[in-house]
Amino acid sequence: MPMSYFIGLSVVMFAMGILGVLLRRNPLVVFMSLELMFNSANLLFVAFSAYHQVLDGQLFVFFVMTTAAAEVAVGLALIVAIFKAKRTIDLDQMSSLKG
Amino acid sequence: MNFGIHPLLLVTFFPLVGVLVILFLKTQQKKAIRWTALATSLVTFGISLWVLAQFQPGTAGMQLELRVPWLRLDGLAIDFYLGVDGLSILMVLLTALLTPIAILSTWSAVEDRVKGFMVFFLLLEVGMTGVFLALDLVLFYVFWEFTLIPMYFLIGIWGGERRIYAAVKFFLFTMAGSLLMLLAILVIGFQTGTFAWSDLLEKRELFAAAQTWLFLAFGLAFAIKVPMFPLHTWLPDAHVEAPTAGSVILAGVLLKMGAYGFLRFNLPLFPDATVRFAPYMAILAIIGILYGAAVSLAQKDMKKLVAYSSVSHLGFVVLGTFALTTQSVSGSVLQMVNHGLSTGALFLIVGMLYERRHTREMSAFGGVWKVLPIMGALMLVVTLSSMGLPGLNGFVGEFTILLGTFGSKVLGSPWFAGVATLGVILAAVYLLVMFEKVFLGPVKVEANLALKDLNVREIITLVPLLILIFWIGLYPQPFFNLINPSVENLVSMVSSALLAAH
Amino acid sequence: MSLNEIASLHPFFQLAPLVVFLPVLGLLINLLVGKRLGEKGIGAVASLATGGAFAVAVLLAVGLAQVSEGGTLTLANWINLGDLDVNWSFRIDTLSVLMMLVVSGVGTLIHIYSIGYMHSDVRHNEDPGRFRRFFVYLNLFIAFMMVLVSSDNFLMLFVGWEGVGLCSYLLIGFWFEKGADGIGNARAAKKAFVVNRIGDFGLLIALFLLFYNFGTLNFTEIFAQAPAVAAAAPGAIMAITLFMLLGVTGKSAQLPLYVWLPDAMAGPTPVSALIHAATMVTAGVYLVARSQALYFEVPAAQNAVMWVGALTALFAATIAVGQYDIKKVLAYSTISQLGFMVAAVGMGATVAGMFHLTTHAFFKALLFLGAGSVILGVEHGHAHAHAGEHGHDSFDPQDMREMGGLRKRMPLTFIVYLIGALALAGIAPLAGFFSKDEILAAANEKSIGVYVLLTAAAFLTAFYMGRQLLMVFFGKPRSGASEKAAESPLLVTLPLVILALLSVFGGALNLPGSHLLETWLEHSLAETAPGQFVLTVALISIGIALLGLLLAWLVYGRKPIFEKGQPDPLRRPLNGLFKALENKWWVDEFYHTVIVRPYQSIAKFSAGAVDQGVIDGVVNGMGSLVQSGAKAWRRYQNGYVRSYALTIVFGVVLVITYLVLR
Amino acid sequence: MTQADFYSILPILTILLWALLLLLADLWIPKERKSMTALLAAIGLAVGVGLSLSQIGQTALTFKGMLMLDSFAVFLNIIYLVSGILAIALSYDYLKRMGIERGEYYVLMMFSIAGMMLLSQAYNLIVVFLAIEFLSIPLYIMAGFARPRLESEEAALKYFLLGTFSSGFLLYGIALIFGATKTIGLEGILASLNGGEANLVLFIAGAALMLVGFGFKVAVAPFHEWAPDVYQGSPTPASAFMAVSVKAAGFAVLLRIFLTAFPSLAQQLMPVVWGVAALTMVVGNVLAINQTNLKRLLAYSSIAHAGYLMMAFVSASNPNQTGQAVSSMLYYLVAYGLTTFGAWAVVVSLEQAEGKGLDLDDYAGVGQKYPWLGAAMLVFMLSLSGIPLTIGFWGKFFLFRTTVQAGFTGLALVGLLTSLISVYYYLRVVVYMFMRPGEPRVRRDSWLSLVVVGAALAVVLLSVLPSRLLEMAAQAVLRLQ
Repeated sequence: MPMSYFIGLSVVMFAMGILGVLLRRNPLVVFMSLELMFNSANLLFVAFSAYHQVLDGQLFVFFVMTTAAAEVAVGLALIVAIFKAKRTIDLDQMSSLKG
Repeated sequence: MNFGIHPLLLVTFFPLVGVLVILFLKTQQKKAIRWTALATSLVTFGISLWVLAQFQPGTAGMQLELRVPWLRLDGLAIDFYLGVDGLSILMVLLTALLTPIAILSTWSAVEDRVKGFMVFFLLLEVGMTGVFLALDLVLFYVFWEFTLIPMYFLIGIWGGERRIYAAVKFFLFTMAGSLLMLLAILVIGFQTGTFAWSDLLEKRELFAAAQTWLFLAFGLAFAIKVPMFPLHTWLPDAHVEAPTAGSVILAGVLLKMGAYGFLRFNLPLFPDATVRFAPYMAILAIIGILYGAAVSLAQKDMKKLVAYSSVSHLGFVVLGTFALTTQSVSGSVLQMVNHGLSTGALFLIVGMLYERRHTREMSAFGGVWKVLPIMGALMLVVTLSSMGLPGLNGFVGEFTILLGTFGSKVLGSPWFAGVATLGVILAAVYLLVMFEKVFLGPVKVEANLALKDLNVREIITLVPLLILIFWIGLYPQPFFNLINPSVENLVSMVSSALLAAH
Repeated sequence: MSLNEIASLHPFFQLAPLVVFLPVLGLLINLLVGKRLGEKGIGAVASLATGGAFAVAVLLAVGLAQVSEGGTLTLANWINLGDLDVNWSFRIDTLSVLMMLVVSGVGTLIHIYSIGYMHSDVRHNEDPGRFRRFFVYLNLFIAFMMVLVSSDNFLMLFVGWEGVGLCSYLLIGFWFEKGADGIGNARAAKKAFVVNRIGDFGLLIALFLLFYNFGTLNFTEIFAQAPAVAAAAPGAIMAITLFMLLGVTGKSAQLPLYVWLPDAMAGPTPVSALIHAATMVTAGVYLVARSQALYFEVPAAQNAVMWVGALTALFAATIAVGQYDIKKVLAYSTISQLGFMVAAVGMGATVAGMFHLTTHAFFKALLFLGAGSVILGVEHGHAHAHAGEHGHDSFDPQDMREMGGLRKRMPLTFIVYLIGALALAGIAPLAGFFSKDEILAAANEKSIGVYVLLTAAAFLTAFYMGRQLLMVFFGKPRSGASEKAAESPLLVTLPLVILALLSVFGGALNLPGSHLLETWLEHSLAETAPGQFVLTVALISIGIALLGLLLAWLVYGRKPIFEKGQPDPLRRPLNGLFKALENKWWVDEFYHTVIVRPYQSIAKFSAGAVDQGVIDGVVNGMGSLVQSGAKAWRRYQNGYVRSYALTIVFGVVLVITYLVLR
Repeated sequence: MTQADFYSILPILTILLWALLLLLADLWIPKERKSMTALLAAIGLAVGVGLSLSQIGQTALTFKGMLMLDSFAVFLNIIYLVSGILAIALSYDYLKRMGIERGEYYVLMMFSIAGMMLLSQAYNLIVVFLAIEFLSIPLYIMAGFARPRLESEEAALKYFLLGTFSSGFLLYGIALIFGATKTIGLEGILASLNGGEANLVLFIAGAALMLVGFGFKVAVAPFHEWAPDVYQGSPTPASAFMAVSVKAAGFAVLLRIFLTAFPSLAQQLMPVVWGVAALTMVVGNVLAINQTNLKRLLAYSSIAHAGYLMMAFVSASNPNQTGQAVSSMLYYLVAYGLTTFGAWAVVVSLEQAEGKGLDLDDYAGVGQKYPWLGAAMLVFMLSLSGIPLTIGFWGKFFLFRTTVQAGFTGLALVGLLTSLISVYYYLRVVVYMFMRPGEPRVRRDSWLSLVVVGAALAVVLLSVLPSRLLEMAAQAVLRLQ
């Protein structure tokens, strides 16, 4: 398969991730969208790694996966904390700071 | 005589000694604070006289130079560079003279937060003296900007009702100009590798190509400060709101910084642009003269009137500067002093009236000469000086400016001086109207009958100014002897550009 | 020349600076210790100072009689700036010394007169403290006048020129809380100063032109170069002389700037006599006489001066006919007579002009002082007639309609006044006849038009003086005040008598045949046309004068007039014309509408709409623009995470698009 | 791992280990003695400063080219460490006052600092990514540290979501660059670019996306919108820490990557950076003028200053000016950092519980009642607006000088005009403090006062003798190219 297919798929994934972030109000879904963005990058890494015959890219993916996990941990903790205080996790309710 | 410290360094920074002492005094010790401030400023005045004693009147170049490297880094050379010549010596003396007078005028006018007031006032003196002595562009800029801060506080804290608006307007206006000047300074520094005035004179070919823009950038900063029409609207607001002492210094010294800036930097550094822009500057100056005079006439508030009259008077100074003849430029320098003296005195007297009646509306007065004979007489002298009556200082300045402008080759037409001379008529109109509305006629307001005439302290504040008003008016030659060599040098420097242009 | 050099010419010459310094000394003494001297002391110091100046002037004249070329004494280097080199010098020549003599001579008499006059005036106006101030001003005036006439260059002349203007301002506004609405006097003073400044503007421009065409402001150097410069740049000389003329019209109250002088009568009467009749207002005449060398180069300018003078002479004379204020009549008469002088110097009849200047100083001072005496008498009478009454009424001690019959109550004043009036009317052999005749003779030769104008003016002069005499001194008293009027004290009348004598014999100065003044002045003046005496002219002039007096008697002398609001007898026959005269041809109103009002409107408009509206509006507008921009922009910072993310995406798209499309 | 490798990360390791040990030790420190933790953390950072100082003048490429130790990195490391110490001085009393005193706070801060230090030494895109995440995640937590307060939690969530979002772009950018150059080491990338083997389209797209990622961290427009909200919601000392350190770290990595690895790209990216810089200066300054909440105001001010720093980044695209641009940026960072810390310290001392005491109105009368505090704040405000006799003036002076010399006079003009706007709102603070009467309530704490006075003195004194610091900044650059 030509490289452009991989790039194309990855771009579509990335765009879907962005749209998810922009359109969804549930932070859990937004998390997933963010993961989608990360994974589109991962896809690119892996594809390029294979294409260029260098391992750096695949190596990178491991690191990305771990950091993503760490981020999700923090994020979920935040959501729990907010839910405890506010009884809602609607993102659009989180707009008291503005101007 | 030598105190082991360079005289210019001493005259610039001596007020800091007073600041230090005042900082250690308690807020409640108002008397001690006042006396310390007064004593400091008087000593500074003494030092300025000592500088004058060391000054060689016949020399055109810089004297008593002090030049220490301040910052040296790859391609960057900033000096701590002070020096005095005929253009600045009188400005330094004026600053040193007006400061104690202004301080004395606050004796009973400022009761609130005296400590801060005096600290700011002495800091202001440091800044102003520094501006007149600094010969490194960066150092000049530092002092230039530094003067803003104390003045800002003087207006903002001790001012009238709309003081905050006035203070901020003052600050922003001046900043607007000086930021562009900073840009120009950077460009010059980049193109020559130095900021020192004397080096720049030699290397001015290096930035000759950019002269137009540099001239405009410097010019804007100075024009705002002067202030030239139509950049003047900060001035009435600042004056009306400022405390008396602030107005005295503002009109007496701060405005001169702009006119001085033209003379010190614009003319010698950008001679071609100067010659090119001279007619436009002159036109603006003339508009300022006539416009300021007309607007003054319509004012109801005395301070505002005097403030607009400054626009008119400083118009003469700028006109003389850009006429670029020996007479007109010398006249401009002298007129700067004159304006400092007479407008300073006007503000002092207006302040004294204000202290007595807590209003500056002219309609609240009328006929007070009868009640206040001494003040009336002094006001008369000052008013006449301001309108340029022969025998008093204002005439000497205005006459030499107009005479020089009339034959100016740079402007190339006697019309400039001709139209500007109309300002002499208009000045008589608005000043006499003010004098009439306040001092002449019958006493109409009951409260004015009980006014007390000047006390000894108030007379002492005015007398030095009056002495100089008469001295310069009757025998100006000693002053011209100080100014003229440097001016001739400057004019010949710029005229060579004019010759080259033709 | 230094002090030693000038002393070697003639020892008296070194005294010249005293003509300025004595009055200055006098004013300083009065200023510093005057309070302790008392009125007598103050008056004595001031009079002595001026008298001393007169003595010095006499000595200078003596010196000049021997060394007729005179000399120039340089006191100090005043301004030396590039090419501009101006000294404070005293020019001692016959012209300047003549002026000094007139100024200090008449001045001394008026000083003495003022001691008595002001004594009662300050009491009448309820501020005795101002007695000292008056004499300080008066001495200051003498000093400035001396600077004016003794200068050897145009700049110092200008210093004196404006200085006397200042004194005029101060003295017109001497009772600054009096006059119409309490502010009338102050307004009059301001008007005088401002109008004079307009003239000074012209003089200043003339100075600039002189400097750039001659390279100096020194009289001697300029006059020496005049022909050469005139050949090279005739336009320049033309401009110089015409701008100078503007200065002259200001100071010497000629058309169109004469308007300040009638108002200047607000000053105390001695001031009107000294400044606004005898001396200051003649400065313009002196200037033209002094600059004769320049005027000779441009006949057109000469004509302009001549016509201005002649027109003024007639114009002012017409107005004088319609006035009721005793001093206003004299004021317009002064303008008219100044017109004669200006016309004379314009014709080149400089000697005649100076001659008339001198004699006019005598008889007009006499008339004013006499009028002052009348006013004092009437005020005195008013005080007696209304003794015990309180509150200020609208009584005007200067209104001739309230006078009448004073001949009997103030006989001495009447006699001297009569002499003055006849001298002014030009009745031979009084002083005015000779000097006026000389002018008319010159005019007759130069231009018939001017001659006619001046003769007509002379006729009117006789007429309004006759009118005044009749209204004031003849008939029956028309008010309680004039009924109770009393003769003035000796201190007031003594100077009157001296002036009366001078008015009688002043003509001797330049009698046809002797030409004393002419031989005196020819040392200073470039050309002096030999004085003419044309018999026909003289006869016509006397005839016309008598005719004028006769007509006055016909109108005002035969039956009682001004009984209870009755209008002026001329009102009916002249109708609208007389109304115009009464209202001074509405010139003041015209100026008010055309110049004062528009300027005030411009000022208001500039201060309001332009300054606060446009200029400050732009400044503040920029401020509020940023402010409102900030406010609007803040709405995009809406607190929604998704919107923030959208902005980021937006930025990304922008960046990528730019990079791709580039 | 060689000894050189070890030595090059010694300060980082120390901080990390110290932080871990502190996390443990904190368990035994009683709740009312948490100042102990603060002190220990500060000591740890001070040790880090000492170790970093010992690295001055050294240059070493370690870990097989993954890390770079040079004076640039050392200079920045010291900035992070010192700002950490200052932040602790600000936090110690603040946390107690707000009732959120927990030991983890300091530990998190130390982790974050370790991440920043790693970032400044990173010479490989993996390290860059990891370091960025490493410094960010603790900050997300710190932002939400005033936990029961909703504002704090909201700030944390916003920061977290948007931070991760921007990390996505960064990551994608890195992936593209990897695709374009076959490598993720900076040296390799440079070689590949110079060798002309790289796919330029991919590369430029990748670089742009990376720029977005970093742009978010330093809060330049249009990636700035999180900053005001987060700075306002977070505990104030944490905001101060973010405003200074994160900004410095972001700029450090920007310089490092874009100047070391992508110099040939500078010309192509320059217009973008130009636009970003101008937009940032405008947005930051204009939006600040109506703010009444001091924290928010300072947040916008920090955005504006990011714009100024971007200016240096623009200038650096001129190869003749790169060195000067970098040194002036470093100088500006120091000037800005010092001043900003001072200003935030003043904010801390006026802040009351429940987010009170942050409004401009609460500052009325400070100048009169607490003249020294007022004077200090005055100095900070003047310094932030770039008025002479403050270090901020020199910062702007050098920055504008570089910009002018690099030929970007137009940008300098934008900078000057916007700094005129900035004068307005900085002065507004001064107006409230000195020209309006009021009864301000000020918290006195010796550490806080020390920071305020020390910063004020430094701001003024360093301006009188500006050379030394500038020389240091200049030396820090030498190894960069």
